[in-house]
Amino acid sequence: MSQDIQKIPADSFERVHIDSSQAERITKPSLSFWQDAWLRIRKNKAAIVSMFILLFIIIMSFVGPMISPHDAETQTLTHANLPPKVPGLEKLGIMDGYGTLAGKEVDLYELKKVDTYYWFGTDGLGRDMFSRVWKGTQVSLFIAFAAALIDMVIGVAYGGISGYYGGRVDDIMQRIVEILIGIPTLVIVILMILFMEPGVTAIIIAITITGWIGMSRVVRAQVLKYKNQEFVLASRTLGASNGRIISKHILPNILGIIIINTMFTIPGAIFFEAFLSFIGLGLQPPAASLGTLINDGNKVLQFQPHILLYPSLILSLLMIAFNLLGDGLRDALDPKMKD
Amino acid sequence: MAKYITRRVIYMFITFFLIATATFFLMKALPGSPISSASKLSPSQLAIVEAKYGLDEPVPVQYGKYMLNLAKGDLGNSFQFKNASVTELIVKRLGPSFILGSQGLILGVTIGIMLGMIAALRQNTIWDYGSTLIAIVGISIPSFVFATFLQYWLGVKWGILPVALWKDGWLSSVMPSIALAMGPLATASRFIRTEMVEVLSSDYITLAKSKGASGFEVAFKHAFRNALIPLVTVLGPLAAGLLTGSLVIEQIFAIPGIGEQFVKSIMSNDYSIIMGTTLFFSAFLIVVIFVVDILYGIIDPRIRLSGGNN
Amino acid sequence: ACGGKEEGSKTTTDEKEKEETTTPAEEVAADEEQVLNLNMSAEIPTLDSSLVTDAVGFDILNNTNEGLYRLNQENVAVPAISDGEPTISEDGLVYTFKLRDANWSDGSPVTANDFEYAWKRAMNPDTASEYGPYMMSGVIKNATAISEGTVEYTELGVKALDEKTLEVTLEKPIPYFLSLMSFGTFLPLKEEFVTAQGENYAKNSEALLYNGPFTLKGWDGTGLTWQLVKNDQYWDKDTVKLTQINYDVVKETATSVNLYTNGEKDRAGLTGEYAMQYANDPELLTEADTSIFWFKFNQERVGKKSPLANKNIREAISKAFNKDDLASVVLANGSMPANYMIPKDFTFDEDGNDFRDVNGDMSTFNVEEAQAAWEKGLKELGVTELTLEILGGDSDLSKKMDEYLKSQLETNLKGLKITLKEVPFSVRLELDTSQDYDIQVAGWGPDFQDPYTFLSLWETGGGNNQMSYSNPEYDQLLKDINGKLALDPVARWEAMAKAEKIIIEQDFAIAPIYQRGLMFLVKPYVKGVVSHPFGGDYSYKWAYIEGKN
Amino acid sequence: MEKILEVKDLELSFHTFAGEVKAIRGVNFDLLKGETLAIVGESGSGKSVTTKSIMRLLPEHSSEFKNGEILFNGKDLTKLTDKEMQKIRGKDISMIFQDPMTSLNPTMPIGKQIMEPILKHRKVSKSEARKVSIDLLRLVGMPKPEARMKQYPHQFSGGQRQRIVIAIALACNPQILIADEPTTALDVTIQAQILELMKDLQKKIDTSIIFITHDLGVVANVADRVAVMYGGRIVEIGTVDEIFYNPQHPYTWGLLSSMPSLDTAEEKLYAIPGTPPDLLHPPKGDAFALRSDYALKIDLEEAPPFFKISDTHYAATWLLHPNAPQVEPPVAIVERMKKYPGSRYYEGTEGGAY
Amino acid sequence: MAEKLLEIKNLKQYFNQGKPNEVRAVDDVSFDIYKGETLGLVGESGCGKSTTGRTIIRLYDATDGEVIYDGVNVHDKKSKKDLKTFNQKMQMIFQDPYASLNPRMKVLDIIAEGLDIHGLVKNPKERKERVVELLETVGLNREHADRYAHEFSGGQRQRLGIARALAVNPEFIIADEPISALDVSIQAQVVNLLKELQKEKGLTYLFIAHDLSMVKYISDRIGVMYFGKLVELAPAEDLYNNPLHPYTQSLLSAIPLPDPNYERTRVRKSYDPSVHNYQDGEEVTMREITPGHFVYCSEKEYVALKAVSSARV
Ligand SMILES: Nc1ncnc2c1ncn2[C@@H]1O[C@H](COP(=O)(O)OP(=O)(O)OP(=O)(O)O)[C@@H](O)[C@H]1O
Ligand SMILES: Nc1ncnc2c1ncn2[C@@H]1O[C@H](COP(=O)(O)OP(=O)(O)OP(=O)(O)O)[C@@H](O)[C@H]1O
Ligand SMILES: [Mg+2]
Ligand SMILES: [Mg+2]
Repeated sequence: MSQDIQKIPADSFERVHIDSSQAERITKPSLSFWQDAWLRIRKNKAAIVSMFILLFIIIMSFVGPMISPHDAETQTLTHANLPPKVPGLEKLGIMDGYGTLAGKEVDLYELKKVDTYYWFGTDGLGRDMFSRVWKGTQVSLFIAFAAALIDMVIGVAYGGISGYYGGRVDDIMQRIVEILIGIPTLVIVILMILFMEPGVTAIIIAITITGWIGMSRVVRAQVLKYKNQEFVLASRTLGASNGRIISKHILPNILGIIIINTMFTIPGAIFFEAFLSFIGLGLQPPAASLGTLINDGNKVLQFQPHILLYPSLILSLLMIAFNLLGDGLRDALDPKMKD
Repeated sequence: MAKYITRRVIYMFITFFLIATATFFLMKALPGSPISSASKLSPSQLAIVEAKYGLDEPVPVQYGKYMLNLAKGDLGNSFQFKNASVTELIVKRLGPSFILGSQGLILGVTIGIMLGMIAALRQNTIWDYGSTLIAIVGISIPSFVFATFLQYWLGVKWGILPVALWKDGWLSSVMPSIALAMGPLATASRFIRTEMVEVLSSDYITLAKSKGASGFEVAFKHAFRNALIPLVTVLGPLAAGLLTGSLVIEQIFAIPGIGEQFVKSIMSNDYSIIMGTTLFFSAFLIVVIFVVDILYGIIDPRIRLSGGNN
Repeated sequence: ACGGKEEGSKTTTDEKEKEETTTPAEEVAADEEQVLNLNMSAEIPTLDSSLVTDAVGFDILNNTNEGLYRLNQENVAVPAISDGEPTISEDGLVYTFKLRDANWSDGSPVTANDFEYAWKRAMNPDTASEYGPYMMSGVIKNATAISEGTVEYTELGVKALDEKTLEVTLEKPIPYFLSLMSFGTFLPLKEEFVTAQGENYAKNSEALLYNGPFTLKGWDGTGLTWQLVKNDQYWDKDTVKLTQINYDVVKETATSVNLYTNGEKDRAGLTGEYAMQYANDPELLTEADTSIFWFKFNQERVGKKSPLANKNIREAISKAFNKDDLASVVLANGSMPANYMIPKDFTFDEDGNDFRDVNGDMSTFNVEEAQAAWEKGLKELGVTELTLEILGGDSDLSKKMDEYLKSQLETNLKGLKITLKEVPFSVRLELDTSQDYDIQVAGWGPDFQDPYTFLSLWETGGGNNQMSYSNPEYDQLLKDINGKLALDPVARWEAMAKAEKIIIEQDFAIAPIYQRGLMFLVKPYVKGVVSHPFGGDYSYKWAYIEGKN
Repeated sequence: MEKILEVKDLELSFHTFAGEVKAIRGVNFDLLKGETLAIVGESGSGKSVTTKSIMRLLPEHSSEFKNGEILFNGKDLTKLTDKEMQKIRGKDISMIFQDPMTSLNPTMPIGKQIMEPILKHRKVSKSEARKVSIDLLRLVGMPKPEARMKQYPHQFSGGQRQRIVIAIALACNPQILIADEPTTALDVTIQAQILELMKDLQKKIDTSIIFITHDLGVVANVADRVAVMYGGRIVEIGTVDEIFYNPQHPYTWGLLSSMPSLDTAEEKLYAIPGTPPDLLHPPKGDAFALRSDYALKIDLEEAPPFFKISDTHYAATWLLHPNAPQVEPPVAIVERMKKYPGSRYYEGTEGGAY
Repeated sequence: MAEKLLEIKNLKQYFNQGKPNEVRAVDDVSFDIYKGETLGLVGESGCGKSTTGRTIIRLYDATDGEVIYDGVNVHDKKSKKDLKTFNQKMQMIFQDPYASLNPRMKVLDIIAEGLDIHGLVKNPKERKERVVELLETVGLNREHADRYAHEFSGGQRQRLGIARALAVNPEFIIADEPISALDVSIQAQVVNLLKELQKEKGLTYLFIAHDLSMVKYISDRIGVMYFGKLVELAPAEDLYNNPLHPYTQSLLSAIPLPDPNYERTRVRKSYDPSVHNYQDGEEVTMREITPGHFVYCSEKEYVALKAVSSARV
């Protein structure tokens, strides 16, 4: 080493002037919060896969009924209770139209002289399960998104007002929430459904009737945290109005958490709808949702598993995907986890 | 502390009163009549039957009477069970529901905590993914589907456990408890995992490690209790969630519980039972939330003492 | 002392066990345990015979108690507590029953007063019985007046002449009166016991008395489980072979099938979904029920004339759906397509001919006729499209059926749009009462063994009409059937046939859909269970187990 | 004096979401028995990582030892198993952290927390351990220690909590005590108490202390020797007087002169421009060059080696190369140097140059 | 040092007033701030420094007392417009460089917020130019305008905070521990900048800190707070050389300085509030001992202090 040092040419020791503004340079590319979050999310394989699954399911829920040769409503009683049969796959011995009849394995398509294919089989009224499952998915997703949206709007507004205005307002609003929490959600939901005309709207309203409380609490806590952050105080010393502070400073910062929370509300709503179907308070036929389909399928689980299988599969996929995506978003959007 | 408890108790009563009022009027607004053979009766006969249940009086009077009776602990008579009072009915049905609910909760939360701990301690390993998977499956399969599966496989196919009915003592409660446990299991494991990961990265855990504590000691002596605190806060909602489960699970396993009865009374417009059960559920939930809050203070010394100082 | 006591009690149980194993009764069927295990689909709401209104209650009462008459294995009402046929006055109004020697389960005799007390109790407004006035009005003397509150209930036309003689006075001659006597509402009650129990009466199996083939055990008033145990005080106890029937309430079909498969239960009701799988199963049993389901066409919705007031529209709808497919594929539970209102296998004339065979099919599925009527109807209404609501039940089965009917009607009748409204039974009743529906899927099960139980529904202004149907000719026929033709069976029979034709074929007031069938899995060793078209569903008096081991 | 700890060519990286963070890029120093070595340097320069790597407390899944050894009494700590390491932690080497508010377990009584290492490392009974704990609390100046054993951390003030943490660290009379910014979160008055306490205790149990801090005042107060870190390296190390009165590295100059002393009167403080280096992509050569007014051409190409100034004083800057031009340090530094006998600006009379 | 810019009279700020957890964060504090000066405020954590600053700028409504700015009481009820002009004249720089910049906004928008609120620019181009100008004032440059706060180091962020405050051309700036969270090597950047700006724009500062050497360096006068009270107020040099209140003495003696020789000899004094031994009814207020040097004391102490300091002089 010391020899090396001696060998260094003398001109290396010339002084150089370094532009100090150079030192202020930021080498990293400029990334907004969302771009950054996206980069993080992208590294989370589970979240990305979930996102694709969700995208696929959402697209299929619209496209599915169209690409099937059969539509969701037509009843062909002669084709009732057929197991799935898919061209191509049938040769592999799966989805080949075989099913149990009176305890025996038979080709039901042959038996019933059906020469078309039902990819997911048919139900007891001879309707194409493929179309029905996707239609049902569409309905379930609609219910879930609508419920989540309403939860979000009410929850954010309530929590926001309570947290932002604080003091007496907060006191009163929180006392109300304290009381609402004591109400068994399920019971109220069931009563509400009985009270209203049954249908999609009733279910959505019922789900949202207490659903927003969780969101409002999260939002309130966040608002309480942010409203005393120094950047908000700075804005106030600049003379910013409440509106400006809320829209420019608080909302953008809690948006992440709102989104995460919504991500977990959606599967909850889908699930709840399924539960309502089981106790007979679900949708009115012929409208079908994943819940009603699963409920129908659950009855014939032992011998026509396909009726349960596909809607449950999609329900599970939705649940898993929303949960994993929610987790991914939490990791990506929650500043606590930043390195 | 005493002041806090008094305040809470007052809220509990207000909540209960509001719920009772709301359910009462909601019930009155519900379509349909609780008298199942109404179509067979002549108007005069119908009037007699309605009078028997006090349905002939103006609604405010009915409300007043109901509230008075409620204060005495009398929930009225059932329309379905013509010889049973609602209070009796609830008391008789309480046992199985309570056993299933508490077993389900304990089982679910215990296993959930274990899974969550494993996942957090073995972060990003196959253990973590495995327990996450179990948790997700737990929340993504509807409990009625899960119960049907259990019944068919464990009961009919393998004959390990009774298929249904409330007859074989504790054995009868095993399958339904497992089915009920799935929800709490999932919630608990996810909660504990998140919380554990966070606690494990905190300063006092580093300090514990720097004292020479082993991984096991760190996890159980130091991290565990702290990670448990937030879980306690969701115990209330979890317990309430079990009611949801009990509705379907009791029906599937033909267990004489409250949930099962509730669904039936809804379908037959049995006002008194719906009201009685709703109030019972509410009271239960209110008390559970209260107990959980107290428990929270016991587990977390910071809460306990600040409560005591005030 | 303590230890001695324990030992003592132990020996007693040992002795008991020994005794039991050597009872002569056990020896009779030593190789077969005469125990039946059954599922019920609902709890027992009450066993107070004045208050019972539901199938489960009537079913249990039918096996634990006995009235003047009982339906026998051929479903013919035969004397039970009544010692032989009663004497009937010339004008058919006064029946005098002699009672046989029979005991209550507490060993006391069943007396004529028990009947008088029970019937009057059912009419007593304090009892607030629903079925009492319903079954007795127009039948027993003064019943109608009592239920309207103009006469005291003590004036009811029933009187114990002595311990063993009961005199019943009717309001008018009732041809099917004796079959009524097998109905649960007319069971006797022991006054002394009921009054002694007071509030507590019928609260549980101990607070009841039994005079039938079995006594009830282990029922706590609301529970999901109970047992019937052979009644040693029953007068005909030698006929009864079963020693015990174990009941459990299981509401989920899947669960009850699983219990059956597992051998824990000897019978399981099936829903249509299971039909295909058990189609060739020797244990599958299909049984016709006497309930009929139909479309009620509401001609005046909430005071406003509805399109269904048009006969052609009603005719079109009546003929526009395939009942055969509905019964065999959609319901698939043993139900039969119904082109009639009076069920099959329900009532028979003097020669044993089924009413059904006499009156034949009406209003069958026929798309051409339906469409022709539809065109005509639409023209008369001056519209090209119609939207009608079908009001139905909320059970899974009725939902599925409604879906099918909707699709059938919409396919076969151009311009018809059907909306479905599915509500719980109680709500449907309310909508029915307020006539707030277009088409209702409703059904009726008979309360006594006579076509009149169905025909009387459509009387102008009747409590069950609720669809503004009115036809004077029909009303007149009804009056005759229960009036001047009461004692002329043949003419009466013809009149009833004519009435059915008016409702279904002439006026299309209702459109029959199906006659309910029931499907069961029953273990082959279960023998001699009798099912009944009305009243209690089953009798186990003659049932026994054979070949189980 | 005896070397108790030697850190040789330590290199360590973190694998993060954004890539490899080369947090430690060749650190060498040793610790003598009974001395206090202060490590100063700006945030992110690697002070904590260095000490945590001695304790092996870095997250296992994301950190990686790339090179070097850490010899504790001749044993290489990097090679020990977890079990062996657990025996050393808390017993031979213990640690105090920056934030007294978060470094105690909130749900465990403090008595239990103090007893934990005692029960773990000394073979004593519970009651014995309790007695030792109470003595420790008394030692760190906690009033009524018996009564306070059962209390929870939130019932103590910040200063008291830090005393408890110190008590825990001292429980087994460790040979080395690592204090990572133990007073940063505290008030000046409490800071002063804690510093005095630590010095007292050191005298009593004769442990060696590694003291990490930002605060040069604190360094001046506690340290025997000082190591200055920058960008994952030690850039200068020497006795406290050498570093404060005869600093050689431009970064040390910057540090010292950016702090006004009570009699600083110049209009403008000397400020180091710019921002610390990004360890994800560490610059070539001398990491400080880009912010230095004294940069040489070679700084941008090659990292400087340590040049010896005295037996105890080394600095890694090309300015010390014989071929390098003579530069004038900032005024404040010259002022300081004037007071130091060893420096070239020495104005006093006590002896001459080297 | 003639003109009073700000008079603080008997300012009180109680939190949770009337409740068991009442905190008297600022308890009857009075002082003046002169145009163009820097008034330093020191004291231990939680003594009410920040609260004083925040109450002055109306982030909190004062429990009692007056803040008179240019002859107008700031805490009076005012029209929106008056408030706006006031907001423009008085600005604040915050302690935490991480929490004081909105992480979801670009630097451009952060700095321009004041411009937008007060309508100081007419179009986006002017807005951008003004922001760039401000950035350059604090030693940053044009390209930083499009970045997000989290991309900056602590020192840079603090300078952004200053730029934001400067955007509205304030006269008076409250700097609440603007350097406490910064690295030593970076602190000087900020302090130099503040000094420079003061000279250029004639700004007045209330500089809150607990790092006494820095406070002394930057301030003309210094106030010492203890438990919500101002206990001593004096010109900087005077306070350091001749601290009169025992708390001030204790505080000064506790500060370690980067000078090993000094450290070896420094002796710490501790403060025991009971030395005052105030009697009931004794009036304890700020009293001027020597010109411009105020101490919170009783009449008795005043006499003693006066004697000591005159002896010194
Ligand atoms: N767990 C970790 N994962 C990734 N990078 C880390 C981790 N811990 C520290 N670093 C990085 O290593 C470098 C050195 O960090 P270190 O904590 O040693 O700094 P420090 O000198 O102690 O600073 P401070 O004065 O702020 O405590 C920093 O760039 C930091 O970002
Ligand atoms: N919003 C608030 N509600 C209740 N108490 C408060 C509030 N803000 C501050 N306090 C209390 O007022 C007292 C003074 O706080 P302040 O923040 O002014 O102190 P400080 O001197 O700035 O301290 P530091 O040096 O820690 O910043 C403290 O005891 C604090 O807990
Ligand atoms: Mg550090
Ligand atoms: Mg402050």
